[in-house]
Amino acid sequence: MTRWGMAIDTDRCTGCGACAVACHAENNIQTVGEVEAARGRAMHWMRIERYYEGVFPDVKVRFQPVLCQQCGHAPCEPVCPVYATYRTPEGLNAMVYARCIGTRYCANNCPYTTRYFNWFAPEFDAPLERQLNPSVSVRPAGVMEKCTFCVQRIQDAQEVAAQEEREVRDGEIKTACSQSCPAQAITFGDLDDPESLVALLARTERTTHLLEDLSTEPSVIYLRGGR
Amino acid sequence: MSGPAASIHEEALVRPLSGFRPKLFFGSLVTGLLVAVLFYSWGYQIVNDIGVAGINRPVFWGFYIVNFVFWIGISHAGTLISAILRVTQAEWRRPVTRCAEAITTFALMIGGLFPLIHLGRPWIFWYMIPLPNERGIWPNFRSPLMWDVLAITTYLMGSILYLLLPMIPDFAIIRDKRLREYPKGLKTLFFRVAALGWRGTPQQWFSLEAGIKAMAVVIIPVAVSVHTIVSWDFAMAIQPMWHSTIFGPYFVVGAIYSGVAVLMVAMYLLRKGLGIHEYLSDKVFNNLGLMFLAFAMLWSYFTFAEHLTVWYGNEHAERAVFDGRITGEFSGFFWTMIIVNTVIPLLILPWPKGRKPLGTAIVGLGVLVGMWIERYLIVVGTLSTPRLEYTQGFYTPSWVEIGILVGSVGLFGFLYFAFLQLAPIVSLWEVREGEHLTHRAFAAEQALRAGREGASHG
Amino acid sequence: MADGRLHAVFARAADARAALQRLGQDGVAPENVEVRSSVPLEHDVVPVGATIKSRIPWTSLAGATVGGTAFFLMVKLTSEAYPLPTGGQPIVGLPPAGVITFEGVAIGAVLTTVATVLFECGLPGWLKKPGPLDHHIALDHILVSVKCDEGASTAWTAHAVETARG
Amino acid sequence: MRRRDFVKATSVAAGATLLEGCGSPEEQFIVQRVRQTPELPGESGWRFSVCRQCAAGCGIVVRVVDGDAKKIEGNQAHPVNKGGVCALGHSLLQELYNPDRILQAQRSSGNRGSGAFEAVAWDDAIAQVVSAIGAVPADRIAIVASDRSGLTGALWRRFAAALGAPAPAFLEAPELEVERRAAQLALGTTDLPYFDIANADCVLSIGAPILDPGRSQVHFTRAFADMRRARPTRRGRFIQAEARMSLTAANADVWLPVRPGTEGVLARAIAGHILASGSVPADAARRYRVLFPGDAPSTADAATQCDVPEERIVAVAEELRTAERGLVIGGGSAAAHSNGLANVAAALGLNVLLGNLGRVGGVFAPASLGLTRTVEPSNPADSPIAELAARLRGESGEPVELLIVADADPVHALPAGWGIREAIGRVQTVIVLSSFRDDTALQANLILPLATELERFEAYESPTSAGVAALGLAEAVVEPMGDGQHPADILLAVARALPESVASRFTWASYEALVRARVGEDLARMPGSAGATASAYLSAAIDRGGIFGDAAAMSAPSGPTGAAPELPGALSEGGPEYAFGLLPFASVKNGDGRGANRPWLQEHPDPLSTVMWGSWVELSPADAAELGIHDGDRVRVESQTGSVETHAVIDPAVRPGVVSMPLGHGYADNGRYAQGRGANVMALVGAGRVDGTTASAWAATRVRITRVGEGTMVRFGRRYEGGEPELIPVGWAPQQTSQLVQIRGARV
Amino acid sequence: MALVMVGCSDELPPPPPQPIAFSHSVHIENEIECTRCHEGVETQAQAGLPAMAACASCHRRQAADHPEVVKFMEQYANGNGEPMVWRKVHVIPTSAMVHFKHSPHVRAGVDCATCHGDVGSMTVAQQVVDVANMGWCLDCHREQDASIDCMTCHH
Repeated sequence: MTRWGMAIDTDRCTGCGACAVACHAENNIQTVGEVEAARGRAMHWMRIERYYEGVFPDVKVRFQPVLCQQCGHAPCEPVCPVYATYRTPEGLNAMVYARCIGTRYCANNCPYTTRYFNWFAPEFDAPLERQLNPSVSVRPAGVMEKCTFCVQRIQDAQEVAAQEEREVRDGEIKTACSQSCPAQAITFGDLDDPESLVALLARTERTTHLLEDLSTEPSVIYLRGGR
Repeated sequence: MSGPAASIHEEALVRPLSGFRPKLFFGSLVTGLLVAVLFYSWGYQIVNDIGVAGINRPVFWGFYIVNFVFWIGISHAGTLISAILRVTQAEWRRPVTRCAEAITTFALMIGGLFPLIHLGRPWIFWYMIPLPNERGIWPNFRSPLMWDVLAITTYLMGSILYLLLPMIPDFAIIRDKRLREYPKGLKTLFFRVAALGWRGTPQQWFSLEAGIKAMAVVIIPVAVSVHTIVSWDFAMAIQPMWHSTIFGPYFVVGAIYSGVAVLMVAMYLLRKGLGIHEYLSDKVFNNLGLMFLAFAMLWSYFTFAEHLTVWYGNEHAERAVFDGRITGEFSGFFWTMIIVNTVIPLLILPWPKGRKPLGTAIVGLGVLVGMWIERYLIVVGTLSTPRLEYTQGFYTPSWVEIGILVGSVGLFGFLYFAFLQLAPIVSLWEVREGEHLTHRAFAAEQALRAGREGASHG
Repeated sequence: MADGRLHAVFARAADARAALQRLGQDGVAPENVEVRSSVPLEHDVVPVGATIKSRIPWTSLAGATVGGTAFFLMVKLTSEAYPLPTGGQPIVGLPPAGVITFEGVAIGAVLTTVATVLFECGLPGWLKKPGPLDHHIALDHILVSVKCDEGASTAWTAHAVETARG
Repeated sequence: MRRRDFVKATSVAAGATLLEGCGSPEEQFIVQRVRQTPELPGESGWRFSVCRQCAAGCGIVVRVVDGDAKKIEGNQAHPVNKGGVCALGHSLLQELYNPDRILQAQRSSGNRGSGAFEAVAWDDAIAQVVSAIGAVPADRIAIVASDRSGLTGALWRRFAAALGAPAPAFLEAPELEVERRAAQLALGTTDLPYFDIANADCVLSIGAPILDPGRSQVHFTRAFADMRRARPTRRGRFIQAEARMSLTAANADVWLPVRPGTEGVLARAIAGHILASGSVPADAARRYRVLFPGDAPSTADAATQCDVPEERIVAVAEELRTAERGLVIGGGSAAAHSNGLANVAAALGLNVLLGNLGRVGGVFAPASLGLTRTVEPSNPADSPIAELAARLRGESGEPVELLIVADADPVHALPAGWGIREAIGRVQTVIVLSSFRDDTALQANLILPLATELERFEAYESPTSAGVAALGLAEAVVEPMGDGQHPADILLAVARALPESVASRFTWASYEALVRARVGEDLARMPGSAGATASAYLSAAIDRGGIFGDAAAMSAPSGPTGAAPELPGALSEGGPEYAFGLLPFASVKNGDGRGANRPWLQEHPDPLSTVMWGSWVELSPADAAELGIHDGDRVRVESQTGSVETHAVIDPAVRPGVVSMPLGHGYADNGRYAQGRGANVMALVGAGRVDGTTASAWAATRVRITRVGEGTMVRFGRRYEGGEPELIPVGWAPQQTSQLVQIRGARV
Repeated sequence: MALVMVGCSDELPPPPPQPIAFSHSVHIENEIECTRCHEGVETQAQAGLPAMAACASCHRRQAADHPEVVKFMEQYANGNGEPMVWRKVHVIPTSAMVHFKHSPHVRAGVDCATCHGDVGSMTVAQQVVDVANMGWCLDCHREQDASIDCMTCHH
């Protein structure tokens, strides 16, 4: 079996945010504009959370990239009344836009607040729409969306592997965020493949999860800093 | 010529059913305008997308769900209360049941509207209905929202039938009256149809009463389940101060509390507006006032227990929500709620003088506001303080949401005014039955006394 | 009377009871006697020989059973007929099925109860014609009407009723 | 069913009307293209290109589907970015497809500066440039260009020389001039040296904003991450001495928030401490004394001057001294005070003491392919941009009658104290090569649009940031959207139309021809060219995205060449009523303004303030409380030079007495996403220069701040409310815990 | 609402008007393989159309006087590089947010005719199967034991 997972090295991450823009470019995420952003409706499937620690001059900044944790026990899944979100056999927390009726219950129930809602239909001022990724749907108004672990890239890689009659190789699939990360802080791969880099990282003693105590069993692993 | 129990007071009950009544007309007009506001706002939202509402991230639910919970809570006014009273055979229930059950039915209809209003894509709401389809997909029965759909459908169906069933004999009474007075009137035809050809034979009465009794027994657990399930919408989510085992009973108590409150207000208005003091007497207010007091205490107890555990547990995320209520952003709301829901009722209701109609109505109005605030605190208070503090948000309702809230109140009033013109607001036959029972009891007592006297003399 | 019925109006239940007993003594078949009132009467104000009974708690229970079973099956079986991939999680667990079964029980009970009431009452019965004295019922009188087949018996029955009223 | 049908259905309340919506599925079309393309319809093609969004010149790969560019990723082989891309690089696509991009040449119609333009044919526009050049004496022409170190820059130098005009001025980050000068003094390199951060054990950065945009963010981010985590046994430490909590400081293991302008004192005191410890070889000490003959200030003195506890200075000095591979870098705001040259020289000089010149994890001499050699005229001296400003103001030199600005926005980027904005209006003819109506283009008589790097042949040699020579080389990736061309191609077209004396010096048919010719001429010097023909070598280079040198060629810098200026105290503009030192900075949001008209970047939260869609000024909680300012309020920021209004961000990591504002906001036009959004911090910066150089001392302005009223600031993250504990959801380094950590925030 | 569900899948749309009366049957009769023109079908999501240049290379000689070919060559030669715009015959509405890929279907041995009908015998390409009907897709996926995971197609 395959279980897609991601390891994020917080000691490498510098919080530059390249991943967030890469995600916008790859996944046709709409930019909502100043007015809507002021109402808290900006969408960043991948966001860099910034926390301050301490008092000046001993103040420290911590960056925490947060995306959908693709939980093994996702609180968002059971609450959807129409099965628009569910767990796929490959361990992805799927979001089916066409099925979504917009109860927004899943977003309420996400402890990581990583689900984003299309309050209005996206607008792309011409010719910006020429950039849109043809492999990803443009979501209409009233639909929930979130990080998909770049499922279109996973599928494309699996398709290429199938055409070449082989298995998908570790490192062959890179999500948009992990590809662009200047610090190479993001590693994507199959957690069920003991040989994969992400599984290797998952076994290190630096491994930790976000809000571990909720036992959501995230597929995103954070490697904490320090020596 | 008048029957033994068809007292002169019945005229006040039957009067609104015919002719032009300025008060009712004016009331319908005003509330009708508010209904227009409701549908304009909703239509505007459908055409321009859900984004015109003030909800945002992370406060994905706002006024609509607050209103939903509020109205579903209100709906516990009638069916549950009247069922409890019927099952316990409280005699003073007779003038109360009808107007309470009507509240239930209308509040449920409005409450049931809100999940639809709050959908992002309401035009495909039927994805929630288990219709066999070629897509191979099915509603997710794990979702508390699906439980809601089922529970509210059940409760609404039950409530409508529970309201209509006892109305059949009353429609028949009015039909019989009107057939003589205005045999050709349109309204007469309405009552003929509504009475379903009720004749009032002993078998019919027997079946009807048996049916009502059975439904009263069924409807009580349904009502409890409805608000429990509404509470589970929240309690099943792992959000701070939602994920609480106490939520089921807490919501049920809150629902009945707000239900009694709205009943007090409605009864006060009916008594004043229709002049039916003989039916909605001080005694009724006093008795319901006692029930009101009981629920005020129960609700306050639950509220205290809910907050005490959070405070004592001191879990960070929960504590953030708690602090927001007690001292933070929402403290104004919270303390207003405590004043109108706990302080004022507990100051006024224990005293017999406080349980006069005006007193209970004032308390009721306050509790209505307070219970709305309670739901606001639960929905918005928690959502705006998520576990990852970075994503903390805020919420300001838009005119659309306010329009829909005001409009929903208007719709309730409008339906109620319409109801007043279509059915007697106090169950005629039940009151008559009560008087018969009194007479019978009196006669039996007389006979007994007579017998004893005879015996002692003999 | 034109429709072959004779109506009598009573103000007190005791009078109506007496009239009914008289009718019974006179051998009028219970199905030819109809008692109507705007409130439920005591159980003895019925045509002599008529039996009054309801199947209600039992039909309600049956309805509840059927409703509960139906909903349980809908959840368990039908959702297995739509096997959506859920990554190994149950499509519907037992506790949610319980909640839904409960609602099914309630909905079945309510619907069958109402259906039973309507059936036992013979409702809707819009076709039955109103009688000339129906408005008395609205005034909380008790109406006893007797179906009369022949002229002779009509006169005889009228007499009987008169006597009772007297 | 669509929404409209639903509305209809609910209004009519009849099911029958619903059917209408289903009968006709929306029409869709298939386009049959005219000619064969390398990819099949709908197939993704990945093409190499070079990112020119900042001076770093990363190698990129562009996904092209049906002729449209869809996504930018990094070229793994390119030594600058090694596969990474920054936020600005991704948003290049939104420059390519920007709705407000200028696609045709524009001529000012109506008053200049009014923003009214009309389209002109491309050839007419070139003819107009030619006639404008012919109409003025050559010494009254001024040229502002970008790409100082590259081939395009060399072409501009040649162009100016051929015309007989003064040498072109190059617009770049002003502190670079200071850093180059300091590197020359302290390390003996002609250009910026290369710092091998990835292999260092302890890096002290004196203000160098290596993780912030503008330098080579992607390269240094990777180096920084590798320093920490690429080696199994050692994790490098990073110490940032900077007045502002920049993105670099935020990631540092230690942050020394020194008083602005005292960075050099810190560096000198550390040097003194290391020298006093006796562990420095005599030779290194002697070489250091060439740079700084005088005695270093004591750590106690430095502690007072820098406002940093002495023990922390000593700890840093000790850590640096004992580290196996210590490294010191300098620049950024430290270079932008009046004493900036001394600051940076003091920082770089420390490397001499640490003995890391030419060592792994140390300092290396810059590397270059040297392609510009024969393009440049014999005298490569540039006009300092400050000198050009003086000419424009009419204060020195020949007055300017024709100003040519190529791919630069000096009106926006230069300090208001230099008066360019006013002076440019007095220039008779202004010709701007730009794709957007930025602040300079708005003043133009003629705008010649540029092709983005995706639409043109591109060759760009990265400055020294990668340590090895790296020439990105790529053909056009997509069809051009409009008439725009590479600035070098425009230059060549103009030159060819000029009289023979000029035209004869520009014989290349195009920029591409020039690059191919130059590589061919120097083939023997090119890395890995043994045995290859020029055309085969070039096509192989294009197939991998460029010509990349190898690390073996890295060489050590020679060491100090002369005495650095002794450390004067930093001067700043503004009297005591201006209570705050102003530190402008480049945020990853808009960079230097290049990203301002891209929705992705406008909506991208700044990493620290999390502000979106606008500018802001960062204040410390203590200062804000004193001024009665709340987070998000509108405030007026005034200096002696100018005044702007913006929003206040209260930030617990700001040094009291210092405020900072991002660059790249406050455009008059520049497209719908940028227009009128935020305020330009350069409007506040005065005319001061860094002593010993011509660079602007942009960190030397003092400002005062007053509250204007409540405002709505657009923020992604939670605002800082002061005094509250922040819950960090997972454990980080210093706590060595995976438990939830509750930390008290700063008290206001 | 049940009406809606029944109502949609009733009739297939008529073949849309096309710029050129292209006949599949004539090309098949001349033994031109499907994949010669629809090159992407084995490796790509889209089967794709050949470039106009590819059509022209044959039709310079073949049937050069056929009125429709003349029309095509006119557009090719004098169209200023304007592409030919055809109407899609098999449309999955964008609101379904489906990403159909040809290559996995061809690899699984699904015959072209399964979805497209016997195009080889059609003079005008016409829809014979309602490809926008998800149930139809699913039936086949279930039969073939292919993925019925929603996200396989909807993402």
